[in-house]
Amino acid sequence: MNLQIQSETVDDKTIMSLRGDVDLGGAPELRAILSPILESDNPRLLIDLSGVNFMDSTGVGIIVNAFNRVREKQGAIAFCTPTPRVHRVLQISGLLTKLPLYETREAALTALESSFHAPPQTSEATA
Amino acid sequence: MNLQIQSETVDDKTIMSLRGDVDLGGAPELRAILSPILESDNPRLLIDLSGVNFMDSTGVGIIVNAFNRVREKQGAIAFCTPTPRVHRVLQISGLLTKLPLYETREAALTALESSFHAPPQTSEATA
Amino acid sequence: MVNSRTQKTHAASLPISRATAPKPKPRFDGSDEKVVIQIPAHPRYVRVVRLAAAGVASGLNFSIEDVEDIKLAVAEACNNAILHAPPPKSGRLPMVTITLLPLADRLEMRVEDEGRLPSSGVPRRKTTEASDEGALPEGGLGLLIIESLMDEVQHLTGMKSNTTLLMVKYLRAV
Amino acid sequence: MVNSRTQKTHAASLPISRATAPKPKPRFDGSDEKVVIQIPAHPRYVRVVRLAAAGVASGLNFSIEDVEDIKLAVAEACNNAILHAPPPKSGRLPMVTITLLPLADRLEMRVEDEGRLPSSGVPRRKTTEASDEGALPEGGLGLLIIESLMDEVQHLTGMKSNTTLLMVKYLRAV
Ligand SMILES: Nc1ncnc2c1ncn2[C@@H]1O[C@H](COP(=O)(O)OP(=O)(O)O)[C@@H](O)[C@H]1O
Ligand SMILES: Nc1ncnc2c1ncn2[C@@H]1O[C@H](COP(=O)(O)OP(=O)(O)O)[C@@H](O)[C@H]1O
Repeated sequence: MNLQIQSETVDDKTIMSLRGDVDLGGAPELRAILSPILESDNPRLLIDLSGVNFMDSTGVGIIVNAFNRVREKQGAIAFCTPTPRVHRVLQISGLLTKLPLYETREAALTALESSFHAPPQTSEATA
Repeated sequence: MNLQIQSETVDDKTIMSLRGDVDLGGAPELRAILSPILESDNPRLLIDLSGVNFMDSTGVGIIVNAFNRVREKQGAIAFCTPTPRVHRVLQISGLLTKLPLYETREAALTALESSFHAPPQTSEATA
Repeated sequence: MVNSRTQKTHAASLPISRATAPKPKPRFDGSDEKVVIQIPAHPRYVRVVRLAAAGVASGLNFSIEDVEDIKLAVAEACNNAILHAPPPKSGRLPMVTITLLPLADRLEMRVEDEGRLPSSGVPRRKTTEASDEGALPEGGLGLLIIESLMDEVQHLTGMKSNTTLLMVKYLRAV
Repeated sequence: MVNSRTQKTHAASLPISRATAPKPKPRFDGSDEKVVIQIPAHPRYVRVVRLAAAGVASGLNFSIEDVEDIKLAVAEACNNAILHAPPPKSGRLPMVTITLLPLADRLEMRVEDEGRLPSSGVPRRKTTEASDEGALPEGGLGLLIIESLMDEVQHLTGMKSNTTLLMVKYLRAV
């Protein structure tokens, strides 16, 4: 299924839900929708991955890019509810423990509230 | 999904459930499993189509052949719970009103009990 | 509703309803994007074609029902190509070639085998009526189904000893 | 469990572990059945290849997880082929050719494009470690993923100006 992106703003946070294929074909649209958020002053972003049935390295690259840019801007970012396929590709990419990824949307929102940038779990010691 | 055939005998009836693709590839197996039933003296057969996600003209041909042979033998045959795709291919083939096809397994079993061969709905007038 | 669809059926012998005269390869001009699939002439590969055709058709935004119809039509065409393919040469199955051409307003599909059509033409069934004895006809359904599902259907027999079935399905105006 | 799988990774530069020396086309002997798919070098056709590969792989009785891994690997290979394909010639996209060879104990997949590998070889990423500034690396993941998922991976560069990636996935003994 082609990538479908749904975006809503709650208080100061953007909650973006991805559905379908997060792949090379969907990349331009996803980058375009992320771009103004990532360029904003204090980006606070939750990306819900529960509808993603396929993600390739292009999709992983976009997620990592969003993480890096939000970090630069001292914003906050979290990802939630990965499907087994997303879990797998992040794991293979060695990113499972490096990204702020949460099992539930609630946990991700809580993390987003309590940090001005969401540190990756494993970097807490070095933060 | 490759064709999966499950068959059980209840009293004097054979209840056969088909799952997956009823197509050219699955035809030899289905014909082989049907053959002894259709050669028996007084075949009483229910074919449950609820698990069929694809049926092509080969599958339709096998169903029609079973119907014809049971009819010759004065047996009884019924089909039940067609998926939308099975419904569509039978309709296109002009067979929807000519085969003893029932919405529920119960209705098909009742029809099977009450007839020694299941007449197609439209041939009742000429029977 | 579905009865009205079957009225769109065109006889396989009718020329395609286009301004230009139908030629063996009327529409595959070079600028178009096509997907070509080659499978060994064996039933186990028909599903691969069905899946690929579904991918191309859903990319064109056909409805889910239309995508299913397209899968069935291409499967029937592959079945015929496989059933009428020449025997294996030195243990190697002949190939069936499927070309999928997604266009702005339609999907064109070609299924080409290495066999020949009967010189008498394609023997056709015109009916699914029961015989006098009440038996229903069991075969000859493949082309009937293809013609019910597709908007245009045509057999192309080239100079090479092969048979191509051309099928066209239009996107419905919304 | 999944960590143990990634240990199966082979470097792309390693020769395939076979008795005979690896040659550009080591395994496609004539008696084998192969499925060939050609797509225009455009991202919208990768899904068609994924679906077709899933059809061939599930026909070989790979597990559902393995089928998903095979889809991802072939998609990554197609992505690279598309990204590194030469520019369109007279408005026509170059083609990418995918060959799927189902064998008794394995699936072989080849993805061939009309582009060239960098003469310096493939620049590779060996790590997903964060930089000193804490930023995570964003690119160079494609081949890493392919090598994690497939049992054997090899770049073949033929005499023609094209690049072929050969990937092999074995069925697990049950
Ligand atoms: N690709 C083909 N090559 C040669 N003959 C074909 C081909 N497709 C169809 N035919 C001919 O058309 C007849 C009708 O085909 P079809 O409607 O699919 O019914 P059937 O169930 O008999 O195959 C076939 O029996 C065959 O003689
Ligand atoms: N089919 C190909 N043709 C030419 N170069 C390729 C091909 N596949 C990979 N490469 C080279 O290998 C590099 C690494 O590829 P990959 O691991 O997929 O990462 P990336 O995300 O940078 O594409 C690419 O940047 C490119 O230089």
